[in-house]
Amino acid sequence: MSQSSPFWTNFDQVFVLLRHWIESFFPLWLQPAVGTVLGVVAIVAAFPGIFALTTVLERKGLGRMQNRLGPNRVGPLGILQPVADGIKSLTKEDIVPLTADAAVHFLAPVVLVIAVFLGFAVLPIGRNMVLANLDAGLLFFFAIGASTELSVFMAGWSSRNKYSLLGAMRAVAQMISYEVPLLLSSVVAVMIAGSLSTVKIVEAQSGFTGIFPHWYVFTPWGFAGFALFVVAALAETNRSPFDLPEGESELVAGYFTEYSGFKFALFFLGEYLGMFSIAGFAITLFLGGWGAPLSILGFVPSWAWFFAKLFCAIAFFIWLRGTLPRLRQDQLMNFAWKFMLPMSLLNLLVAGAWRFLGEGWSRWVFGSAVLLLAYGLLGRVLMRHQHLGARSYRYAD
Amino acid sequence: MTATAFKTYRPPVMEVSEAGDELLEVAMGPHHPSTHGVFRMDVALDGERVVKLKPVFGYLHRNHEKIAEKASYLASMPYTDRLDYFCSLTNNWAYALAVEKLAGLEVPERAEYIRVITAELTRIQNHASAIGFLMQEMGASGTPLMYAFREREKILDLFEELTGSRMMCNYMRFGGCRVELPSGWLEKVKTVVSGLPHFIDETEALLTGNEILMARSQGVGVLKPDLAVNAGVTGVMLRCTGVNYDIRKVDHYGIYDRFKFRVPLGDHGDIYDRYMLRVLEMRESVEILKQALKDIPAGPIMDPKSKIRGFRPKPGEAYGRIEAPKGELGFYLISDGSPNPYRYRVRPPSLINLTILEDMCLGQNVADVVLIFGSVDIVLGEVDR
Amino acid sequence: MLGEGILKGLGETAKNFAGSFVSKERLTTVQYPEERVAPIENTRDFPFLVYDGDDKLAGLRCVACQICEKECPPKCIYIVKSTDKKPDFVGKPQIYPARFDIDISVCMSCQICVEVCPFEAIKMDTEFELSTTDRFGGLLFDRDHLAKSNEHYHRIHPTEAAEVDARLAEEKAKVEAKAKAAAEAAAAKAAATPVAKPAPVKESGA
Amino acid sequence: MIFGLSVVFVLTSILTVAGALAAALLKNLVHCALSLTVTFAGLALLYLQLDAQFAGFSQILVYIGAVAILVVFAILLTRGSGIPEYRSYSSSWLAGVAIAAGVFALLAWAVVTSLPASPASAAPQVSVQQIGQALMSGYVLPLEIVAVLLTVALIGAVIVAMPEASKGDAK
Repeated sequence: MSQSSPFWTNFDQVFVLLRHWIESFFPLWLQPAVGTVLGVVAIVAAFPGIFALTTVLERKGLGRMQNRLGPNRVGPLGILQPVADGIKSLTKEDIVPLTADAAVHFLAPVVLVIAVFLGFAVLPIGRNMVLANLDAGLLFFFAIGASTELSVFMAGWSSRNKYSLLGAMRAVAQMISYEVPLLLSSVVAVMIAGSLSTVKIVEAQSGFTGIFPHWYVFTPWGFAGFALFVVAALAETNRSPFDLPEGESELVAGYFTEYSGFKFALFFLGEYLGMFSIAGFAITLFLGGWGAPLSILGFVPSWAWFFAKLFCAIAFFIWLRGTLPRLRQDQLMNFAWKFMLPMSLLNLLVAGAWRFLGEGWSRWVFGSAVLLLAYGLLGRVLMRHQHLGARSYRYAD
Repeated sequence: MTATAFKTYRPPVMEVSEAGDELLEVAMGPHHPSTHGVFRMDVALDGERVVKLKPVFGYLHRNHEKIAEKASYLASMPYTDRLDYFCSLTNNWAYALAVEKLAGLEVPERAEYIRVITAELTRIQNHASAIGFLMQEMGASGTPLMYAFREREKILDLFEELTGSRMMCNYMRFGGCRVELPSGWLEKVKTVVSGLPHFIDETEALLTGNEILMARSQGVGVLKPDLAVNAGVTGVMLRCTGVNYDIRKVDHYGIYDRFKFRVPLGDHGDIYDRYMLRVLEMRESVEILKQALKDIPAGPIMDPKSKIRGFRPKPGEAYGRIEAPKGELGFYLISDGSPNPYRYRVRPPSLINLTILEDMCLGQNVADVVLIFGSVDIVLGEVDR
Repeated sequence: MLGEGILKGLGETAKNFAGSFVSKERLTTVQYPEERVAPIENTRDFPFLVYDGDDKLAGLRCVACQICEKECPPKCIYIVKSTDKKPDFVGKPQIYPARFDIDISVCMSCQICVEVCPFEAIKMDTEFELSTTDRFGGLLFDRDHLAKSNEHYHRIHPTEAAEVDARLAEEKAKVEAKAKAAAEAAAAKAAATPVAKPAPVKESGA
Repeated sequence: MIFGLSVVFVLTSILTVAGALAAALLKNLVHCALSLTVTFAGLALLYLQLDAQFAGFSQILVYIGAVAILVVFAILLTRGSGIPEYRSYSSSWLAGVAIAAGVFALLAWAVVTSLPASPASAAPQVSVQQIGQALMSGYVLPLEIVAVLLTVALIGAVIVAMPEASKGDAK
């Protein structure tokens, strides 16, 4: 550990020390409870803050990509735009349709936000800065992630509106079919790290050879797993090429058509927090969690690296949203079952082979050869099967 | 409907399909975010697939043709801007062409060149916007649309400098053009035209190879050549099915014979072909513009014989048509010698291209209905008149 | 390879994103109220009546011939002729409009009225910030609100105004030359006939 | 500590029982399905209290994540989501109660007799690693059989849905 001097470790552990300092004021038997409450308060404050920032960054980023400025009227450079949006969503009338099923209509956003916040419990934000160091942390995250579909269904069904019902059915079908590749692509990291606990997975990637870190993404199966995980994450949180459920051009606003005011803002919050938590897990599993990208940069605190990577992930999400058109429902399903699933199964095979082939270049060649071959073949078969491809055009004589 | 009765309200179901399961009737529009203006489609869905589609339009009917019968020939000219409000200059040209045929006026050389230059500029900005709107429906959150609008703004500024207004140009007169080119205008056109190939390359790089675009548009909303010809479809929609019919080559109107340009043809007749053909036509228009700008002569811009007021063409009828960006735009006029036409009929390419919307949408996915409708590239001002 | 086109597209947006910080070409936003685009000379918004000199009514070029009222496609001009006459720019007494209203909520700024006006009396303005809270009276401009000086015309449409002034000056010169010729002829005739009985007047030049 | 049980345990068990009762008694089918999900959540909490983390999380993943959605989809696809018109109490409710009491008595007897004489020793600390080892060593046969069973069920479902799909394309 290059940063041996106490200052760097203190700076790195500043939040942990802060927590211990506050805990010291309380009687001994109360301290663990206070510790967790502080952790929860930190998470509930930090991530919605990032959500507010992301809404501005998203609109400004999309604007910049489209040769125009993003919002810049509210506050300097438009920074206070989320405050304006927040006040707007709070003061807007909360209309509940007459035929809607009031109880379920109200519960849907609540369940969504609770489920998403629970997902942050096992996310390692910095060196020994994780709210609950569970032995099966990853399994907990996927279990909680699976329950968000229920809230989407509740929203769609309870509004008794055929658009939102269609939107909800689509969203649930999409989330279920992308859950499988999401889990399988993360199993790869678990196999090599040997544990389901997120903290152990990050520690397994913390070593350096020369100045390059041992991140899983720099191995053939790691890169394939990361790519599959990110694509499945996009579909899981209904983002960019897969944002079908709220495809404005077809079904008005998908499952949250009948929501307005603060409930709509809750859905919005739920979607973004889902995006952060799944991006956080992509970072934990493949990008070395809070590890520094280069050994010489070790002095920078661990939580700073985590949030830097998180913002890079957010920028990537925005970048995709600004560029790619949307996939249709059946193509989306085909892509999940006919491309993502076989690739992730194959990735498991390659990871297994990686572990048993032992050190040396042979496993690198084998891994990357198999994956590239599969990617090329599957890609061509998928495109050929639906006879898609570039076309040449003739001119009238 | 009392509140309690309303509670047991079930959405209206049109009828039961042969398979026995209920059809879900969805009305898309007239305020649907993707329709180009006010247009409604009553779509009956069997699950996700379209079983029946009834287009309903007329929300923007302004009685243009009846008003034209009561107004002088000149008074209808500004109203032609409002037909296809994306391409006002080609509308003007079509109307002027019809009246010139009716009254037997000759258009001086320079005016002919100005007409070709303004028409081709209009074609480029229309195709760019059409592609932009199509991508917007596909969900690309406006990026291609914003690039298209960036170029369109440059072209509209040129129109504003020439005619005084960006979209409502009212520039052509019977027998020539209204205003001489302002000094330095041709240089500005040259700079804009030289920037266009870069824009087209940028759009192609962003979209042509995009696998998602291919997946969403290849093989979707296919139009057969025979159906297209029988339905009277014209323009890009017709050429996508492989039928070689471009009025600039067929009718030889204006001075298009002097320019060397090619007419791209598609083979599949689906949405991807319509997108690609619009891109290729933009490239051809750039070629035409380069040639026209190179050898535009000096000289008068108005036929001396044409009169502004008290214009009374001799009795008779005439049909003038041009290759507007949306298809064959024609004006059929009957004159009875009085200052206002006896009959004034517009052949709207948007409306006629729209008649086969149902045939293209049957069996397709509901998400594709919006795309197919967008790929036809219609403007409601022209459909409803 | 699957995904190749998508990567190329991503590269394109990245280029635009980076470009927007660097080149003006990639950032086309004009912050409207603070920044304004340079006014384009030929722009036309709503018509206005031109008057020479500084008195709105005396210098008004319009002679209430109502051609524009007849030719206006949406019929948004309303003219009431005056009973008395006032001298126009050449000195000939002409009728002037007692009332000249344009309902700019109906007007579509098609400038047909400018085209058909034989007296260069009505031109197109470039003023577009005309939104008012009053829905009816606010958008019905009367003669005084419409009348603007020739200098204003020169400011907004310099080249066109110059041509118009040239044409008017030349017309004025022609009329004065004719008047001078008529005056000389009359003077010569008066000088020639005081001796003999005034023959029946059969002037050809009048 | 309410009559010998921890507060948290009492709360979760009340939650679970309430969810189960609601699932049985509510009129609207979708409400029943949602209250069933509450029961699953209650069960998961009970597992977690007994320090069976793996069991708790897989309960959430499998039941709340998949089975609940399955139940809800089934209700929707069979058009059962409307408000039923008929009375929900069938006439022969007496027989129902009797059968329920009998089943309850049987279960209660089984639970009571299986209680160990002395209070249970500390629950063995089982890590996910050991579960994995056990699955792959001792119980590999049942695991494979279950895997085959699931695949067969999957393929069966696809085949059952196939005629409907193929006829649709035939149009």
